[in-house]
Amino acid sequence: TVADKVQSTRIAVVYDRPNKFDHSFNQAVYENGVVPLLAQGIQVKEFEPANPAQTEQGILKLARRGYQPIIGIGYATAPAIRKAALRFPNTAFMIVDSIIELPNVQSITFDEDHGAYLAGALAALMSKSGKIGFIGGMDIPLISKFSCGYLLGAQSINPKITYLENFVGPTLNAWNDPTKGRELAIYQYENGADVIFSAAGGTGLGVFQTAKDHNKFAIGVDSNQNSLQPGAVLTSMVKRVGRVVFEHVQAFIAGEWQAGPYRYGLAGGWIDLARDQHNQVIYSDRLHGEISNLKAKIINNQLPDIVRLRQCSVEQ
Amino acid sequence: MSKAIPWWFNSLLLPLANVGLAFVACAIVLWLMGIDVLFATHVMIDGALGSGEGVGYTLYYATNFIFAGLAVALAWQAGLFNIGAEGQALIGGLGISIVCLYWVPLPMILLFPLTILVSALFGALWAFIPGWLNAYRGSHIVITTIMFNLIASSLIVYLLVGPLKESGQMAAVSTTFPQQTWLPSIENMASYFGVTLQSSPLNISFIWALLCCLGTYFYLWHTRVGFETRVVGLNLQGAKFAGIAQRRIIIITMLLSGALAGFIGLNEVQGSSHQLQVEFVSGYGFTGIAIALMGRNHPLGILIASLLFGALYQGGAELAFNIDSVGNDVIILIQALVVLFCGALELMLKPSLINLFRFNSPKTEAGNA
Amino acid sequence: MNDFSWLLLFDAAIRLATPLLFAALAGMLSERAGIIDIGLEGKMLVGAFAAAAWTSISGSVWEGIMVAMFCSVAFSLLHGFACITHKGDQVVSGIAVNMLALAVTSLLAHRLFSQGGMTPVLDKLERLPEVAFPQWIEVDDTWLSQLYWQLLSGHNILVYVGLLLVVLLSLFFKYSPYGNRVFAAGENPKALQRAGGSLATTRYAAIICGGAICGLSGAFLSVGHGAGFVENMTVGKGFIALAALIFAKWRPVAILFSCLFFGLLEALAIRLQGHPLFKGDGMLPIQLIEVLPYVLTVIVLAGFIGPSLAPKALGNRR
Amino acid sequence: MLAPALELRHIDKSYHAVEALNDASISIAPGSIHGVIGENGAGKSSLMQIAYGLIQPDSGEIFVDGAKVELLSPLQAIEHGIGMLHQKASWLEQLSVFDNIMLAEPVTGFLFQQKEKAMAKLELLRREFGFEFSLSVKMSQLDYSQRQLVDVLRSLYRGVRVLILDEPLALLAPSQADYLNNLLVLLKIQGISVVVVSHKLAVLHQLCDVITVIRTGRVIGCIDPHSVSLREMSKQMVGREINLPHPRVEPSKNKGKVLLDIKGLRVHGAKTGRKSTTKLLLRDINLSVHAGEMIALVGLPESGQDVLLDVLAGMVRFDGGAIDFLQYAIRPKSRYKINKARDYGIAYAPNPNFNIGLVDQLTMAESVYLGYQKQDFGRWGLLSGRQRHQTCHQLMMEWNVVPALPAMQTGLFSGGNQQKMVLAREFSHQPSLLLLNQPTHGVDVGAIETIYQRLFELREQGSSILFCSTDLDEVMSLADRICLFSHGELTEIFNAEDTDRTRLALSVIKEAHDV
Ligand SMILES: Nc1ncnc2c1ncn2[C@@H]1O[C@H](COP(=O)(O)OP(=O)(O)OP(=O)(O)O)[C@@H](O)[C@H]1O
Ligand SMILES: Nc1ncnc2c1ncn2[C@@H]1O[C@H](COP(=O)(O)OP(=O)(O)OP(=O)(O)O)[C@@H](O)[C@H]1O
Ligand SMILES: [Mg+2]
Ligand SMILES: [Mg+2]
Repeated sequence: TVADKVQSTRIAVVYDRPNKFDHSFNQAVYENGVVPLLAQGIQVKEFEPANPAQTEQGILKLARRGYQPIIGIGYATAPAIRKAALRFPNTAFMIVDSIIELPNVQSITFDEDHGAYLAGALAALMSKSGKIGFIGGMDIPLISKFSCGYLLGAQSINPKITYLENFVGPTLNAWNDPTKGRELAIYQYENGADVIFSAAGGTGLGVFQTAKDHNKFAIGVDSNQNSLQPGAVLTSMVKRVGRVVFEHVQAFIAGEWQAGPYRYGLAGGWIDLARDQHNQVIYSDRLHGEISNLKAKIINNQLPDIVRLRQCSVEQ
Repeated sequence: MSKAIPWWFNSLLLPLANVGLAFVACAIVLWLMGIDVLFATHVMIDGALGSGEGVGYTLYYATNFIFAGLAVALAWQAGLFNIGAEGQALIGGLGISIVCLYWVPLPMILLFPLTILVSALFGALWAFIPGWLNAYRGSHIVITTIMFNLIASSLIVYLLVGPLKESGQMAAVSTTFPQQTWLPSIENMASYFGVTLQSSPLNISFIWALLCCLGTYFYLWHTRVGFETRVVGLNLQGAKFAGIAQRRIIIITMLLSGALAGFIGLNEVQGSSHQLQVEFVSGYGFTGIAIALMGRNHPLGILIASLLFGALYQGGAELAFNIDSVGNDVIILIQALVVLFCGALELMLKPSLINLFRFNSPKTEAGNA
Repeated sequence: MNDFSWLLLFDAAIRLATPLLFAALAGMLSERAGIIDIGLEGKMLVGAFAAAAWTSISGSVWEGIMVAMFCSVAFSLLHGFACITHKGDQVVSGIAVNMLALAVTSLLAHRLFSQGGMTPVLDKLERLPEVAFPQWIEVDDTWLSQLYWQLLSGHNILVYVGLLLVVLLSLFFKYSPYGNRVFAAGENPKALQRAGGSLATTRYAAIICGGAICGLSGAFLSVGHGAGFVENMTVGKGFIALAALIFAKWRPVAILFSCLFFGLLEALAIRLQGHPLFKGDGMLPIQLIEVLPYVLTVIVLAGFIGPSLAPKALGNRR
Repeated sequence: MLAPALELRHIDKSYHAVEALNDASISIAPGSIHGVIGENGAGKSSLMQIAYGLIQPDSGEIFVDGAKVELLSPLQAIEHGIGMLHQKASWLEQLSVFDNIMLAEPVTGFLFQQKEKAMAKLELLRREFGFEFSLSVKMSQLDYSQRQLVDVLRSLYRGVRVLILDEPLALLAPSQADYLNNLLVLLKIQGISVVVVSHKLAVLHQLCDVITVIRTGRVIGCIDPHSVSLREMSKQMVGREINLPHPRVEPSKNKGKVLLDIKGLRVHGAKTGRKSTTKLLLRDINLSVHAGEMIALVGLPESGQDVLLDVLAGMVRFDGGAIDFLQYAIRPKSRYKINKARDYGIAYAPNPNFNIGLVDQLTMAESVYLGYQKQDFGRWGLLSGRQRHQTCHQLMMEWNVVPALPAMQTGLFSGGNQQKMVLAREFSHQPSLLLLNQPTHGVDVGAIETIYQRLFELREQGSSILFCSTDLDEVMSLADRICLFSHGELTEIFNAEDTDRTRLALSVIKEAHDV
């Protein structure tokens, strides 16, 4: 029966660095994925590796101990998942944000660029100065995908928009450096930007704070970060990773689990711009209406520059 | 009357007592956090040493520490504080990746020496510039090596999002190397001889690390250049009197130190992950400083300290894996306590132990500054 | 780059230099007394955490500052206990301090606030105020006014405290007998002891003061310039401060300039990222700008600074 | 009877392998001048450092003015009125004399007020004792003996009642001897007791009221110099007869060919600051040295004699003139360095005060290769540990170095024994030209006898020896010819037979006042 199945299901979640409470990606998995699963009575083994070797060791051990499915959160876990999947062909694996073409792996990716497109459009709608900013953690493909969509979105509203782009740095510290985030934000605001999209994990805190201090706006990423500086965080481009994880585990329990690539986008709200009590005032109904229109266009493939937008993810 | 201090006091009893003290401190911390100390101890020890896999991982981590520790210690012997093992290792790994990605058709018996050579060359190159600047321009090695760490990191990111990028990847990693370039793991080597071992990333570079220990010892204490290196490190006046070409020694030492650091890439890149990742060094270079100094800058000491730390890493990983309330911060805390008690406070117990055994001791010398 | 402004550049440089300045001054006190201070990073982190944590609990940022200094001093004392009292290796002890600080701050942050290693975000009143200068000069477009209002006025209070400290410390080393004593402890401890001074007392005093100053450095990050603590938020600034300290050859005023130099390079790199040369396809990679501060540092160091002579007894265990 | 000003009773002190002091007792009467003699490594310095609180005894008691005290640090010793001048002392060269003196002075009251008061008091003391340096000048500008006097001044400022002088060699130099005499008299008038540790037995014999003899860590007795002869004193100390002053080494009979020829040698001083006017350290030196000749270089400190040795050894570059040694032509442009010198067969034992001939942290077995690593490490640069150990042990036995432990750290040997090792090393390479700077500084009389004997043997084999010494007795016992230096010039060359000690001393001092 289903209840038995739930009882006997032991799944494992392997988080990305820095940790599961990063107010961002990992936390989304925890709050909207792991917590409901636990509530359901499913055993969830959580694992936060400290270095790549540990990731691999841990995932192999999880596989050996019979956890199923084993869910790797974030591209950093991909090499280890691939190795484990090869060695344990009868165990189900899931990888988020990366594609592994193996018969026992589900690869889950998101159309971040579409969300970023909406964020860009919103930023352009909000911007009085005709300047918007983007702060990325490291200059890696994933972040380029964000920035690409964001710029296109903004240009769709205001073709002459000025675009400022900064990256935090070349080491893992880039995701964890609010001081630098603040400095970058100050630079962009001082140069006239009035909305900044921060795709840099914990570094974003510095960006939000600066937005608040300068009475400007910032846009959060991955999780709903609206509450971090209410009134300054215009919206957050949320990626409902947690829900995806939850749904996929449900499918697994129901015996409907299928390997292969899964792609989630705006349709179904897997990627969205968050609107709640913290930002309802600034992210007004009018704006919300416009963004919803745009969203519908993307979903229905009616966007004039859809070709260019597609290239954002192809290019990478 | 009291007895003279026997040899085993300083080289066995005291270190063991320090390790013991460190574990007591760790136990107290765990207990304060409401963790079952006995169970935790069991998990750690069993995890690090209780299974073939555990031992494999312990030795695998130890390999990195040996290379890093030797690199730091060698430079230290010449009075150079090389904080740059981190960057030198990165560049060494880069060299290996280039060989493995573009130079495949070689049998392992040739490829391994080649990658050893290339990682040494690349690591040495990265240490050469700070070394040269120190020797000829007087630039302080601490600053230049810190800067070169950061530069190395940027360089690797640049290459990994550009020329070496694997298509379709969201992360900054290179393409996985072809399988024939992977270093043979100890597991595979053993199975060749009919012995089955549990799987772990432990590979042949561990043996190379042991050889490096031996080589470093021999170099420092039995060759002329090694002797000159130590004199330069101890006393510049003395070095001048002895007619030692100080600049030459500085450069040679930094080259060797960088080469040793570069070998970390053998274990990590060619031996374990089989692809170049941005952060594959993940702090080994810095931990190497502690390893080197805890091992008193002596290869044997470094070997022991590396094994201790390898066990700590692996045991810690097991602990974090098996006990949910133990996170990585707890593991770092345990490591910190070990560094503190076995390294920084290594002499704390000495007076009381001397008293305990009623050994004849020189009283503390207030004056000998 | 069209809106490039020198004033804003220097403004940013000052902001970026301040945490380095405090840490480097702290390191100077300790290293002048002969104690290598690799632990700056850790003490900064402790200061940052303590300031943010206490402020968010008590609501008083001034108390937070005191607690930050206090906690940072506690770590200094640990360092001193290991390498002054027990004559342990100073570098190892410093590394232990760094590791311990990283672990303890993140552990406490998780346990106290359950916000994933962060303290709650502090609002404006819970942060150190910015100081506006008196209206001596009218606000207009003249360069003098701009200089006064943009560059000099309106910084966080700790910026001015840092400048004051530079002055105090250089006076201390120039004129005070205690300054000579600290100098002697790092240069020739034997002479100090033979003259009847206590090496241990001198060194402890120096590292305690250093600890307090280093606490301010962390506090600037979390309750001055920033608004809360994030795990490992110092991200290597302690080591950059160490570099700045060596760069300045362990002299207070030179430290001010070397920190400004580092701050300026970083501010410049931020601004260059927006430069057309570095945008779009086929242009120079962004990583080139990221390394610019580091490369320039090495070039300046090799080209203009010359050999740096550390305090002679730096690192001596006895 | 008055209680002794300072008394140490039954002091034991051992280092890991070495028993430095064994039941040693010494008692310093108030207002007396007390000598302490003993062989190298006898434990004199250890005893004195215990009295100054620098090191703590394993057991034993210390009394000041009859009251038992505990001296855990120099500060406590200073508070009890004990002051000490260390032989291998070092100072903060970058600070002024005043700052050096006030280094550890407790701060009372306002800074400037205190400074003014202290200045006044020090100025008074300085005048009273006739010290000729200014208080505001930088320490680095004073010469060695003046620096030692700065320490004396500090002790006086702090109200010293027992002043320990551990081998104040510079002060004991002939040119300063009168000065020291006056100083001691002045101190005595003030009721200050003085303890002098030295190997200059003759000087002690003259100055002291009583002399304590230490041998291998034990006090073997007190001597009243008025009733005991110098020869008897040295016998007590070494345990065998020693002729004092050391008898003249036989002058060389057959002068060989010219080995070393120096013509018009000129050395500029290092550029100091921005001033481009550099002092000439050596000007226009002409000297030829024959094989089998022993030549002394004398003069007041810093007159250029040390520089000449350094130039010949390749430690300092010269700017003009020519040096011809054997078949080698050495010119300012030829890259002449100390390894070249060693290749040519020139050996150099630097001034032991400067502590550069050995590396303290190496073991003695390694220190023995310092400078000769090229020659001694084999073709592949390898040398086995055992071989090193044996070579070193053999040298230790030959030169009577105690303790004869090659594995012991160099820095732990007593100063005199370190110097013996330096000489042993340089001699063992059979140099054609041997350069010595203060070869017997801090070396005991017994060892001096051996050293002289070795020098004699080396010379007999046809090597030449050039040495600097402030000890004119030594110069008279050793030299064939004596070169007098003054302000960087070689002013006069004496034939040893044609002069005597008094005349020499007069010339040295005269030169100084002439210019
Ligand atoms: N810290 C130490 N460790 C080991 N041995 C020591 C130490 N200090 C001194 N010694 C030894 O103690 C003995 C006494 O040394 P001390 O310096 O007192 O001799 P000394 O009488 O002053 O000799 P010298 O005339 O050469 O100065 C020597 O054998 C010396 O090697
Ligand atoms: N830091 C030290 N550790 C161990 N032994 C030392 C140390 N410093 C000095 N010694 C030993 O203690 C003794 C006294 O050393 P010090 O530097 O006071 O020389 P000194 O006694 O003034 O000169 P000399 O030994 O030539 O008479 C020496 O024998 C030396 O070997
Ligand atoms: Mg002595
Ligand atoms: Mg001595």
